[in-house]
Amino acid sequence: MSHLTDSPIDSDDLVKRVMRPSDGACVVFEGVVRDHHEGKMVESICYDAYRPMAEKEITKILDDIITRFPEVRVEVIHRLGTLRVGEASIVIACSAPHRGEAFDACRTVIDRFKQTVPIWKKERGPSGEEWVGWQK
Amino acid sequence: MSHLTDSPIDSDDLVKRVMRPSDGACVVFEGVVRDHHEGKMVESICYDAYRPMAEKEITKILDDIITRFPEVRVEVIHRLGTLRVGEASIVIACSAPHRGEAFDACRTVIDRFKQTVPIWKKERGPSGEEWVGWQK
Amino acid sequence: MKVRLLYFAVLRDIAGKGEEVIELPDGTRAADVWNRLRAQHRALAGYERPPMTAINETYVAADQVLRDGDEVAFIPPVAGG
Amino acid sequence: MKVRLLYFAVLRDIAGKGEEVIELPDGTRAADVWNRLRAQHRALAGYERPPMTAINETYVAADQVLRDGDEVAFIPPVAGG
Repeated sequence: MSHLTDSPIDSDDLVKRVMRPSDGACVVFEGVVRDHHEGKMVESICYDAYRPMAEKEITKILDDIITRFPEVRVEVIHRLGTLRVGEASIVIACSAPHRGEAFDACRTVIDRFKQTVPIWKKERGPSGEEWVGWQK
Repeated sequence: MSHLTDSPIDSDDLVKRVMRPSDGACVVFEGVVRDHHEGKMVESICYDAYRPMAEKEITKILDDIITRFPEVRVEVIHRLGTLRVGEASIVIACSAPHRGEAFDACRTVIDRFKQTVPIWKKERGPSGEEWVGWQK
Repeated sequence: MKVRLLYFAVLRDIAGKGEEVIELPDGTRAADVWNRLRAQHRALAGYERPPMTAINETYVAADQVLRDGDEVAFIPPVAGG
Repeated sequence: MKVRLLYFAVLRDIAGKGEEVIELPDGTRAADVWNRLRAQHRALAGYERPPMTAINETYVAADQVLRDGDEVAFIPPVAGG
């Protein structure tokens, strides 16, 4: 299944896909477009990706999670295209028999995601638009 | 608003209630009835509470969270009555501008909840029923 | 004096009721009420140390002296979440 | 040899296109392609160090030697999530 989508993310569906009868905990992380970044107002964000490579890098992260947290089940979806303030860009769901590993796994996924997955964002606001992270 | 309910919990609604336009992250914890506990099969769990005191203890936890994580907004709902495997007994939603404090706050809420809030559960399964935590 | 005693969870099952009003001599402490329950219910006889105790919906120490009209609840190990 | 060069995000804006096929001498390294881009686009002139580099959808070191048919992408700082 693809980890990238051009449509709004259904986080309930993601939760349903990870939960097994043996799971007592589910931790969900939602990354959401917020109205400011480094002091500037943000109205929308356009996400771009190197799609096939992003899929591969996400799969690597999830494979590592399963190795490190064998009791966890995890799913992640990242949305691409233009998103407005309040819309979710990423949803990660981690279920496990106990909550500790669900929290740890979920946080590990988002931390690693932000380091290696080839996805970029262009912020748009009253002061123009800018690719985040690119030092001019 | 009450933090206790006798009906299924709508976690989407909880997320909507905590999210502000300035929030870039939302962490949701769902505690779910699982099919086993300490080696025994579980079919359902009946939750009982000292309702007015539970409300007070939950409010104390949430007040402490706001003091400790001033940027976080948090909501929590615990369900009472009989729940089957796979149903959520508690949902906690924490939003914040950045993810670190949303994760930390969410975990702190559930850890403290399990220590002080006067709620009890009776597990029911093929081998009978038992109040969890009561050493006979 | 009179206090209202609430029973929850395993204690409700053991007492066979959810609450009762009991008459107590002045100066009675929460732990004294617990010992009275142990004397009444064989299932509690072995529990010398009272569980967490709440008076008027607030946790208190077991040696807290009760006052007329107090609402007393012994809190079995909590298991919410 | 020929390689396919992909442009993403800020690099797509700067290059004005999403991809192109370029002809390169044997032995060309990824970093050489980056220097070629710096020579072509004033906006990149100041960036001596290449960004993270991917060949055939896998991160590689900048001194990796390219082979005919490779798909090369320079990866500006990622900002997903």
